[in-house]
Amino acid sequence: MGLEDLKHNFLTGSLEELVKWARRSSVWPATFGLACCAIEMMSAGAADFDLARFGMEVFRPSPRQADLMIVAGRVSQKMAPVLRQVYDQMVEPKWVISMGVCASTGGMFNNYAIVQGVDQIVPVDVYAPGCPPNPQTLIHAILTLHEKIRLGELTKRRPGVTGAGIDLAAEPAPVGWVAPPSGAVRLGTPR
Amino acid sequence: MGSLDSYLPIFFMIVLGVAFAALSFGASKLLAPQRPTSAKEAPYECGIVPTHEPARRFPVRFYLIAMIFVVVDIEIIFLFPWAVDAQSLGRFGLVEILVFAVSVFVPFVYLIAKGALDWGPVKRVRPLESESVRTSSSTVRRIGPSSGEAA
Amino acid sequence: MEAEVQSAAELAGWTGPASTGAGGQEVLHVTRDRYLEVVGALRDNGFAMCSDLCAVDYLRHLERPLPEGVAPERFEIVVNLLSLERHQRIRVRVQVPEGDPVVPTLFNLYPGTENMEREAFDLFGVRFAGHPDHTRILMPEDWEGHPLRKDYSVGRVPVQFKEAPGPR
Amino acid sequence: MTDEELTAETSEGPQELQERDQTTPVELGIEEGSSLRLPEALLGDHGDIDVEFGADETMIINMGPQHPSTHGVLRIMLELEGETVLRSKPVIGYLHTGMEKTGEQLTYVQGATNVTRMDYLSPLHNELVFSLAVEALLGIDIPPRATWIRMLMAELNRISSHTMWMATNGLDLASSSMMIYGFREREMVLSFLEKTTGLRMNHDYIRPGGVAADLPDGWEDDVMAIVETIPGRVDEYDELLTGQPIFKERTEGVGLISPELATALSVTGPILRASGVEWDLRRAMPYLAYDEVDFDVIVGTVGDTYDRYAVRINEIRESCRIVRQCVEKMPPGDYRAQDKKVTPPPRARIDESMEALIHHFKIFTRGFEVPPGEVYTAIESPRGELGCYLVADGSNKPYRMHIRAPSFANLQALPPLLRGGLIADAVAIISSVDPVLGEVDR
Repeated sequence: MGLEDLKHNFLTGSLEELVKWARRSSVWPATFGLACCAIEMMSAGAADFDLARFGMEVFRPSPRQADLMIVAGRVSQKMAPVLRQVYDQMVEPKWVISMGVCASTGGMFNNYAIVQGVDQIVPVDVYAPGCPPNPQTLIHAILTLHEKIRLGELTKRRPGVTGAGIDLAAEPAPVGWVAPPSGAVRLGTPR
Repeated sequence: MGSLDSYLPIFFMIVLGVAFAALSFGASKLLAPQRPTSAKEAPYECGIVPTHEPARRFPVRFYLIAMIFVVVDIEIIFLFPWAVDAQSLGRFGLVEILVFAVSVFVPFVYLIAKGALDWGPVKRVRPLESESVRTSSSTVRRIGPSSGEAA
Repeated sequence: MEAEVQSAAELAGWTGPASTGAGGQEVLHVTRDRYLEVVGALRDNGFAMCSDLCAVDYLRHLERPLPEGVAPERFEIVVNLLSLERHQRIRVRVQVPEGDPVVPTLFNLYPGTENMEREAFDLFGVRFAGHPDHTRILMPEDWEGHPLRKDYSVGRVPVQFKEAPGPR
Repeated sequence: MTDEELTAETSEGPQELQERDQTTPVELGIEEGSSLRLPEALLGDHGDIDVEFGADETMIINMGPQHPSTHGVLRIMLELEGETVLRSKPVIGYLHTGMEKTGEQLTYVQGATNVTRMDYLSPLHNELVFSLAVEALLGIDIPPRATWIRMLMAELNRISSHTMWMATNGLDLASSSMMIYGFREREMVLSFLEKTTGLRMNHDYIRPGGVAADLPDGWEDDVMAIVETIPGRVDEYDELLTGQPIFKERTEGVGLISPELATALSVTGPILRASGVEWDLRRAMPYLAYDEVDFDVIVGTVGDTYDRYAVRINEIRESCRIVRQCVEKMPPGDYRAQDKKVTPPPRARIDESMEALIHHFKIFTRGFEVPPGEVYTAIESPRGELGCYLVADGSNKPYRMHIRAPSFANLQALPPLLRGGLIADAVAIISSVDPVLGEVDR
């Protein structure tokens, strides 16, 4: 019954802007550090690159208090269900940054052990390239996500009027990039 | 009305408190998307779906700690009214509150003496009690190239 | 430091084939039945730490350089022992036939090998008789097959590029 | 997705810690012994932990893969009686990347890129051990300048790895200012590594046959700048942590390990040295040019978490001493072996001579062939003995490349260390073992 169900009109416009501004300027990441990218994520969080400038200074370990899951590192077959479970336990609105090529497409490990791209498990909003992406690249990805939240719309649009960005009702499909296979399936270990 | 307006600040404090609480709950109910799923209700165990639900029987020490807390907490609540007009109560008030505080403090000391609070690790080994001041350079020895066995 | 470094073979009383790997390291090629006895003897003679235990699948490289008198088998267990006093390393290699890939466990001599043996079982399928906790360690529990075997495919996902004209 | 399927997804069955009543008496005996996973022969002091507990009195809980203080995706199943840890079992494999299988698909020239992603806190050490193994098999020797450059970079990597450990250890023991200081120092070292190798991590700088590129000119003052400021900063950490009563209360007497137990569990590195065993591969079995450099091996006395902290903080100072001597004694000359078969020709000569172009092309596509044989080389990484067992079958790809990861063995010492401590001590002990899950799961 929240704001999402109201029809978009002039009254909800400014309230929407306020809510989107509030959401994007205090996105708290969940510590989901897996491999080498996690070290770069920590360096981004530390003093030199300082994610706190973007309202993300605290990495919440529990998914209940996190809005953004940065998948930092290679996702192994054994880790896939755990990743999906943590994603499910995160509270809406939630976003996913797939940090590094191993998370985005399996990277250099095209073998039996690595899930070739985390978008097979969770819908991904922003892909950060690099192996590991240095902190500037990660901050660029975070700013892209902020941009995406700013352009996205909150209230329902009349069918046909598709504002750029995410429609929270459906699984968020990224804009412009090749959309990942929709309906992220629950990945058990392959038979 | 004279005596009533001295209660005005307290009244505003209550109104402000309730308003703030109502605003935050209302805003989150209104603005946050409500999509409850079974996973969100499940207990969070570091990403693992727990196979067996958490143990029902908690060790008794947890309750002990809770009881000690309740006793000391009530003592603080009694201090509030005394603190409001401590000036007018004067010396008599002071002695009275001291007696009350001592009467709560004595059982607390007894509890500590009985070891209710220190249920620390059983296997904690207290090494070298004598040389208690260990620094990062005193607790290590250095083996230079000469004294070491030449390979 | 004692003057001459006895060769590990005499320490272990092993008279069978021995060779020296690259870098001048001593290697004993032990048969499966005398495996525990030799490693035990080495352990009593100062080889206090077993630094590494790994398995190798020689399916596609059977005719490898082996001293005479050693029948090359498909699997091979390589144990690296280390003596802290003598600063000496020794490698014990045991041939394990493909038919019954079973080797006695070193757990009672070197408890450090417990996880290493579980990994060798998990990735190669070599069983360790008498191991206290004989389960997989790296792969998910319901994983079929042993990935590091040479006949196990790499599991590459063919990479499709939009314009790539198909596999050449 | 019914609940059973949901549970089945993340449960690892027999790999997990079983309930008390489902554990066989033998297994329980091993686990109940004062140190887990140890046969009776090596049982140390039993500690006064009463062992008979009813089935439902204890609670088995997951300190799981996604946990702020398990340094990556390590999952430890703890059996608790209130706050005291009775039994524990690390469940690993959540970062298994099949690197040893990938290693068999890459040529020797490309092998370093795969190996360097195992221990991502000291990537240069992985490349070093792989390159030493390949060179031992090839039988080539590299020019002295390459050896000294390798030693300089490896020690700088040790400094960055230990400052990273100081940071995360401080954060685990609730001193977040230590986290900020630690990363500030690490950035200094990383900026020099980026300047030399081109990348902050996963450098692929140390390759079989020498190093990828010479040191940038003016590198002496960069390195001297690092080596002059870091000891001063380490004294700051000393002041911040060593005398602090809270830090001492959290670490003194916690996670004790005896030298025999450490050796039996094949634990190496700062944990082994902290327990009193003088074993540092740089001193005992010197590789590169460590015998021409004088430094102290730091050995602890008690063997608890406080000693491991003291060993690591002093090792940073020793590494600074080694780096200082590397700067003084850096020999001139070429930075990689001039053997045409193994190392590519310098970039400039490619435009001039056709033969150089052919060699360059051949090395970077087919790589070089290594004669059949097997070798085990080991170096002292910040976490312990990092070994590489390489089997070559004469082709241009390694037949079998097994990396002996120090953290894999050190993790086995966790159950005996955790036993009898509080959960808060478990956090301190896991951080003092300093596991890097990239190299544990490979």
